Amino acid sequence: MGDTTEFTWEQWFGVLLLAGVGVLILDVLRRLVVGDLGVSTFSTFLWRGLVDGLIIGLAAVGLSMTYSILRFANFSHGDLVTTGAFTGWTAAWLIGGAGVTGLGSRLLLNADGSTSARELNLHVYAEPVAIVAGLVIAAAATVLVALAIDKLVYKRMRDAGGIPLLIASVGVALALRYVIVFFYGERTRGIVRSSPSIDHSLLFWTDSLVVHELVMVVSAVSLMLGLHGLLQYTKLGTAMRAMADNKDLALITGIPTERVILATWVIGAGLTGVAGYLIVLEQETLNFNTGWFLLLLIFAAVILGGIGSIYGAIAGGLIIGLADNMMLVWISGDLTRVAAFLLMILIFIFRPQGLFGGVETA
Amino acid sequence: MLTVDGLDAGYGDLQVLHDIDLEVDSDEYVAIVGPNGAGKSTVMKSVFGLTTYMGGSVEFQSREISGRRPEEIITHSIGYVPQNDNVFPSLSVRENLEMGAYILDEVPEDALEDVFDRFPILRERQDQTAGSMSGGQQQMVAMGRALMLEPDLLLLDEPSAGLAPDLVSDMFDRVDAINDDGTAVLIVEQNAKETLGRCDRGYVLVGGENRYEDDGDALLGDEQVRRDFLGG
Amino acid sequence: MTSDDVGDQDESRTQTREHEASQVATDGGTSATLPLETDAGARPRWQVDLGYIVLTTVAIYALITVLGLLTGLGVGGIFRQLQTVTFLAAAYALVVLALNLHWGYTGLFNIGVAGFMAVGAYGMAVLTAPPEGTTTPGLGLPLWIGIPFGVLLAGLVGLIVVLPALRIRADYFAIVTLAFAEVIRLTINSGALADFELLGRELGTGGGRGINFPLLESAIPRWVLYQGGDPAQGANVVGLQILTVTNQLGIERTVVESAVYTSILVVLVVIVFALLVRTANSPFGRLLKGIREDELATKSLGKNTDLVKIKVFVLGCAIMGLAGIFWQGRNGYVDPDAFLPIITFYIFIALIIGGSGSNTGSVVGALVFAGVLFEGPPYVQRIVTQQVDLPRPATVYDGVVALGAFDPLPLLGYFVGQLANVRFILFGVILILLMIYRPDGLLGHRSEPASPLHLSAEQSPADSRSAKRGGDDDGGDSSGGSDSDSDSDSDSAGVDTSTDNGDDDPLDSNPDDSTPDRGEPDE
Amino acid sequence: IGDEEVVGGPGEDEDDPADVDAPGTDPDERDVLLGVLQPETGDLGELGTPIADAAELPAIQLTNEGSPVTVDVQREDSQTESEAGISRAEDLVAAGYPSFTGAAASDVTIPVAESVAIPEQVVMCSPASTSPLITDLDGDYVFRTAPSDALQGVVMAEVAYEERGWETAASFHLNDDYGQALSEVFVESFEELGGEITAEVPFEPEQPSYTSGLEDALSDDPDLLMVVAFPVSGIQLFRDFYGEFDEELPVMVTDGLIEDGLPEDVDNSMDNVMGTAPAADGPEADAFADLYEEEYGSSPGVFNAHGYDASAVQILSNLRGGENDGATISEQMRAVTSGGGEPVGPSNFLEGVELAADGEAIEYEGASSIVSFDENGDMESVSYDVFEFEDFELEAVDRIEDFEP
Amino acid sequence: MSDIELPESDATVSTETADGDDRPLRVESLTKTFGGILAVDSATFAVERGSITGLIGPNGAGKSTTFNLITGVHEPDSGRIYFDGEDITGLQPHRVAERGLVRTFQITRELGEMTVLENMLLAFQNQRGEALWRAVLPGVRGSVVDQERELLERAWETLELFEIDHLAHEEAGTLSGGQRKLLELSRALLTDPELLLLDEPMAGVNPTLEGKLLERIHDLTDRGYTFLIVEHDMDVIMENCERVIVMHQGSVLADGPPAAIQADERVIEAYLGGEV
Ligand SMILES: Nc1ncnc2c1ncn2[C@@H]1O[C@H](COP(=O)(O)OP(=O)(O)OP(=O)(O)O)[C@@H](O)[C@H]1O
Ligand SMILES: Nc1ncnc2c1ncn2[C@@H]1O[C@H](COP(=O)(O)OP(=O)(O)OP(=O)(O)O)[C@@H](O)[C@H]1O
Ligand SMILES: [Mg+2]
Ligand SMILES: [Mg+2]
Repeated sequence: MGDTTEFTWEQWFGVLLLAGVGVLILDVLRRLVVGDLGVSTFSTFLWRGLVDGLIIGLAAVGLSMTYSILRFANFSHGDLVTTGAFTGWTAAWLIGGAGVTGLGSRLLLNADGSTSARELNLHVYAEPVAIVAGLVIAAAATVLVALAIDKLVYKRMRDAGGIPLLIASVGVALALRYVIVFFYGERTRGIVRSSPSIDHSLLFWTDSLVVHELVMVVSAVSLMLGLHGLLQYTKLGTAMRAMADNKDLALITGIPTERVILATWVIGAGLTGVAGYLIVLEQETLNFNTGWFLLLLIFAAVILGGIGSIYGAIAGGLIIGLADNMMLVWISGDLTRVAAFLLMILIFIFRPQGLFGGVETA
Repeated sequence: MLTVDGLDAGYGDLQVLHDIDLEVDSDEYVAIVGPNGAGKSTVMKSVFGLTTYMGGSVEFQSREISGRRPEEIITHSIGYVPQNDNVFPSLSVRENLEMGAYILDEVPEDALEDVFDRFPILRERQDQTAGSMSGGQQQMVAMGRALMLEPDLLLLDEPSAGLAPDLVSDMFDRVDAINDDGTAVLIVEQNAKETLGRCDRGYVLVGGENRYEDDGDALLGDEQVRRDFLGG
Repeated sequence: MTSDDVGDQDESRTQTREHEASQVATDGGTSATLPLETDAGARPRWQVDLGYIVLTTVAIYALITVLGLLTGLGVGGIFRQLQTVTFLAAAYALVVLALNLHWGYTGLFNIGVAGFMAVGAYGMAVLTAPPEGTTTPGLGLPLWIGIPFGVLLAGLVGLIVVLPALRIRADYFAIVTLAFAEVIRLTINSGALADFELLGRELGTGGGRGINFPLLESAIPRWVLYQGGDPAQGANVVGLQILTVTNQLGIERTVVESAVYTSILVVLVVIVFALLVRTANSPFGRLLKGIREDELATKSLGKNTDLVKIKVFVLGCAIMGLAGIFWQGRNGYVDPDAFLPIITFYIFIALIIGGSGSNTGSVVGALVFAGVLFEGPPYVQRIVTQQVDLPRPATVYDGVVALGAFDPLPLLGYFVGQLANVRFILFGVILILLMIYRPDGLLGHRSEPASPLHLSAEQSPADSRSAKRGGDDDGGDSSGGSDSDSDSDSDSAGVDTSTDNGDDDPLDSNPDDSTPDRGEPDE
Repeated sequence: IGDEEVVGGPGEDEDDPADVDAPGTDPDERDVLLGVLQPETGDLGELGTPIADAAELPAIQLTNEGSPVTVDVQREDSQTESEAGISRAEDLVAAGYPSFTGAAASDVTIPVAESVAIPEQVVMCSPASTSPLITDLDGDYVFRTAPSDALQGVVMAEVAYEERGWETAASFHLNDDYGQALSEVFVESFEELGGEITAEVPFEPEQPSYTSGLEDALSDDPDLLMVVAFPVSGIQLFRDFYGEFDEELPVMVTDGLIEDGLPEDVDNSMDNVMGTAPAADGPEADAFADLYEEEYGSSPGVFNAHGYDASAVQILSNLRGGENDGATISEQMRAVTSGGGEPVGPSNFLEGVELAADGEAIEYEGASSIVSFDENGDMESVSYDVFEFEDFELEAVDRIEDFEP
Repeated sequence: MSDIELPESDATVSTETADGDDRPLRVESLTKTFGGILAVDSATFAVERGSITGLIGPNGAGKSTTFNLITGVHEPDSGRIYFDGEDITGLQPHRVAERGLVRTFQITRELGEMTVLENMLLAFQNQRGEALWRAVLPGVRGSVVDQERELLERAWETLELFEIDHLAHEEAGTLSGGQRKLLELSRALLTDPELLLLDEPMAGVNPTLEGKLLERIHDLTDRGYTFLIVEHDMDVIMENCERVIVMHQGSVLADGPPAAIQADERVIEAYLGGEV
């Protein structure tokens, strides 16, 4: 009796959507066979879509976590990404470039344009210590910044609803971003040397792997898996979710809510800082807007995946990244973002709670 | 153990409790009854600093806790089942129960088993999210969570509401047993006859003020109390 | 003691509490900034609200005047400044009101405001841009077609957005609207629709180049001032009056035109404001609040919430479109960059400053945002740069190093050089402080009950009975000021109901008669 | 230059602009008012600040050199936003400034012109707006010392097809008015010359990567990649380019990417990249550069000379016209630049100012170009430099002089 | 199973309606699963006009879910719901309510930031001012105001009856647990329904007040209102209901007069426990 095969209209819509995606995939195959679409072009789009998706996803995980646990959409998240990037790379430049160039321009990541990553010869092989140290500092500094902000701002409005917090976070975003500008200036800079690459014969479409990209991808995936484990299988993770559900109840149940909030910021901001750092390692350039420009994509990923779901954030990021790149097969570059957003909206029609909404993955 | 003396409290600018006196000795079983909106739940919340403190004193185990922030008051020696919003809806049933024993390093398996034995449906549904349980089942989850530790004082705000009759009497038996084991109990109930019949002492709260205080049976016997508050 | 007594006691307690509560409210911070609150109970609500708006306007005008004088502006200059601020404030107020309808009242978290403004402005621009002689040709239709078209188009796009978004809740709804706004902006910006041919006529969005269209700021005032909208044909009746006066005052014609344009916008704001206040203070407004609070509960009371949401969303979007038209109408030019998402945030900030859920707050917020936050900082910067002349090192580092040599000037110079950026830091900090200390907006937590009656002054018939019966019992403290005020204020409620037959059984009084008949659908 | 056909003074029928009424100014009587409206923050903040500095320079120069003339300069920040730009322009008008140097971005310049300068009859002279759309605006109040992109696109096509002999090209351009306009003109001219465009791919600024876009643009193996971008996206773009694509492929960039430090930031010598940029090719370019360096301690950047010229011309017009009045200045703008008379420039600006104050005929010869406005307020002719990157250095290899479309 | 497909124009339905219809609500083979959980399992029952019918059963028996299915909050997997002889299966909640079938929620859903009075006023059906144009246009607004006065009067009466009139201007979110129940109930009454589904209306309500409310409910049934009440308080059920339906594990276990139910072995075992 329970096994009725009736579909609700949303499900029909979902089927339709999947069918649409299926048709597109078939069309890609057709084009590959016919020769409309070069294999290398296709593989570039695909690979780049995956990498962009991981970049977005990685940056999105921290937001998804603080979003669901602290219950507000943190618009300063993008600038925490930027904070991580600037602090981490400042550390890397200080360590990696010691003795090479003046302290002033290293400290401010070449704000005066008098040196360069080339002069410092900064890349993973040449300066592994500096790069790893930078990574650690990125996490630590971002955590400190986040905690300071929490203490100064959010802590004073713990009981305010999500919207006042959201607006306050817009204020934080502005302040943070322009503090960075105040010190580092507005110029875009190359931060590391071009990545070395490894020759191989593993993948059919390319015979060399970009090491920095590889580092980003591998760390991103392992970080996200690790975080999922942490939240899913530890008491702290459960306590975090409990607090997200009902803070007062958590309090009277004996969950130390302030400590949980602290832990949330530590993990969330740490991850965010690392994300910023790794994104820059892959992109190789940095600008005070780096995080802010990602923010809309990050939000799209988080919400598409379902707020609070780690897998969701990754899936959301990948969908956005892939759509943004793959759509080039059919449409012009100025409309791919439009297509990605429209796809997202369509997905909401049959999954109003996001892809993984309701299914708690973390 | 718990002494409330001349407590004034409320929400924001609004004073709800006026000069409330109340006492619970260790291993005592005390009930609060009264009309809707009398301030019964507010008394309980005030113990946890969840209301706006306006005057008077609250002492727990000889420690003054009035006017403190909830974080400072919380000890693992008070268990509390609030009246509304008393489960974590997106956590599974099992996780809800585990949260009850958060302060312990490990989940006390025997206590958990005990709860599961008491409410078998919870064992069956331990992986279902609490928010999707029926009203009564949620009430069981909330009770179960409070029982995960053996607190020195147990605050119960209308624990019988929404429970099926067999579970209601079961619940009362269980509370008796807990009380016999040395846990002090402060209970708010609209099921006043049953409660007053079992408790040591009872308070009648009206309009945020103490109205009567007596032995449970005495209150139950009082004609006026019966008519005004216990439904004849 | 009888149960009746218990009840009475309970009531008097409540009254006392209310009285105390209102006292605290009046003595609190609100009254310090906005003294009108003290006798809020005594005046009709609209007077109080108008008072707030007038007060804010006066304060902002005063501020601008003072700042203007400080930077050495003459009377004419200050008049221009005030006109600019008024224009901006009115333009903001129009959108903020629309957003308040969406978010403040109905809880529709629309963060795609910029997109709907874009639709309105572009709809108008494409229709009215001259068909020849510009890089982006339009249809060259008159404004009276172009403007309504833009408004309708914005409403229509609102409909398209809200239909799929009906089932989506708060945050998800927000991202959908934001995504739509970006879709709109990116589509306009793309080359795809930049120019195309439709029925043999060239037109398009112009892509990143944008569109030049007739400058509304002069075209519309000219219709008001001159015969046939053409200055060459001389002034019309209205124009004659205005122009004679302004001529005598020696005010330039362009300034008069701008002022007329701004006035028209202000009139629009007043109309929309009145409309929305009426909407809010009505059973329809109640539906909106109900949807905001709990849609399922509202549905279960037999309300077609979907339909209401559609209506409200479309209406709000149309108003946003109108605002977009008048806003860009001052430029005679639109391009996609005028509709970046940050614009939406500005509008949200304005709404929140005033206090969401309140139409009065919306207008106050718009005034403060445009007057203080938007126009204020440049003055400060101007004053500072007029006064000091400092070295300008390239980086902070140089400044700090100089500090080591006990020379603070380079650091200070760097700071001043960075003032433009520092302003954003300040902007952020102000926002944060506002949220911490005044989260309900400048007007504080306002309750504007959704009813055509002055609901919060309505009194229970039982109360009035008991007040008459036993005023002494209650004592002085419980018959609070608000009660007596409302007595004089709401003539009917108390009287009407006290004509009841003393029947204690209210539901006896024919439920079928006293409610509108179900069988006779009202819409 | 000074061609009778083209130039028509505002509302006058005279053929020679120098005949314009020139009451002159007694320097003791009044200050010359000049506004500067540049983006000191926002997207073009980095570009705008030095331009604003340069635009302020003539006034500073007069003070430093002890001229009796005082120029009161008010600097305003347009924030690279049209709303702020209009408001700041309104502020200038309110404070009585009859003319100003600005704005920079076309999407600010156009609204400011339409909404403030033209209706209020205030002269504006943009040193950096290159959009072809500005040509359409009222040539009596909207001037620019910057060349229209309509020219640069043509120059690029000619250099690419005729000089270098590349026959197929792909355009990869920023998706805004700058990129769209340049790409459009380039594509049109390139095809007109006989070349073939294999792809036209627009891109959004500041994206995580440009690899896919580049792949899309290059999938048909063109001889040349034409890139329109600013460093803020350009560094990333070239990083991605060198990461994945053929390092030898010739790339041509526009003035937006002609920047000394670019190869360092890209971490590549960029030997395959060349580009064009409007030349600061005025007769007095060096004099200006010296002045600038002396005052600000660094060498001038893009459009800085144009900024100086724009301000200088307005100051001269103001003095010669004798009033702080937009219409008067508008009349003088062509008179002081192409009316014959004593040549004036950065090197003898003090002298020029005095001549103008006396109502004498002068002809301004600028730092950026000869400076001569056509009937649209555009430059009558401009020169372009052709640059090549080589071994991390930027080198001017050629100059296309006095290019006229 | 085949009982998924019930003929739309069931003969019995039409005859019953023609008969003057003494059973406004009929539920047939209603089934609903959540994931793997069978919450309602082909439940079939009917409610008589002008009666108070009790719906009881152990926690998790599917009572609230049945309410949710009837009122369109959830859509049933299979089965049919008839109201006044018409098939209302799968209708939107507001359509169901418009027809006069209104429910209260077990876990109350007050509109927190609206005052109690606003909550009440929202409940009335077919208010003139709910049409946007009437709410706004100057000419017609008079009638809206007039109606509002009438409604207000009735709202006050009901508030008094439920002894929460002193809270009229409080925001509903600040009410105590019991007060919320009262608000929920009084709001539902104001929709002027034909049939009311009450989900544990008395849980948390003071017994004295409870007595008064029950009196009122009886009065209303005398006037033709029909009630279906979920309640765990057996005294309330047995003393006030004409008929009692017992659900167990999603399906209807028993259906009959209180006395019979109390005596039913299966019911005692499944639900009443040792109590009776
Ligand atoms: N959304 C849901 N998702 C999963 N299971 C659900 C959901 N809603 C209800 N259930 C399950 O369906 C069963 C019936 O629930 P229902 O709320 O109808 O019970 P009830 O009879 O009202 O019980 P109570 O007397 O405790 O209120 C329960 O086992 C419950 O756990
Ligand atoms: N959060 C709140 N903010 C403001 N007032 C509140 C709040 N919570 C409760 N009140 C008010 O305080 C009074 C007492 O509420 P309380 O919840 O203590 O009553 P109670 O005795 O528990 O009633 P019940 O039996 O109905 O649960 C009520 O009048 C209620 O309106
Ligand atoms: Mg209570
Ligand atoms: Mg239930």
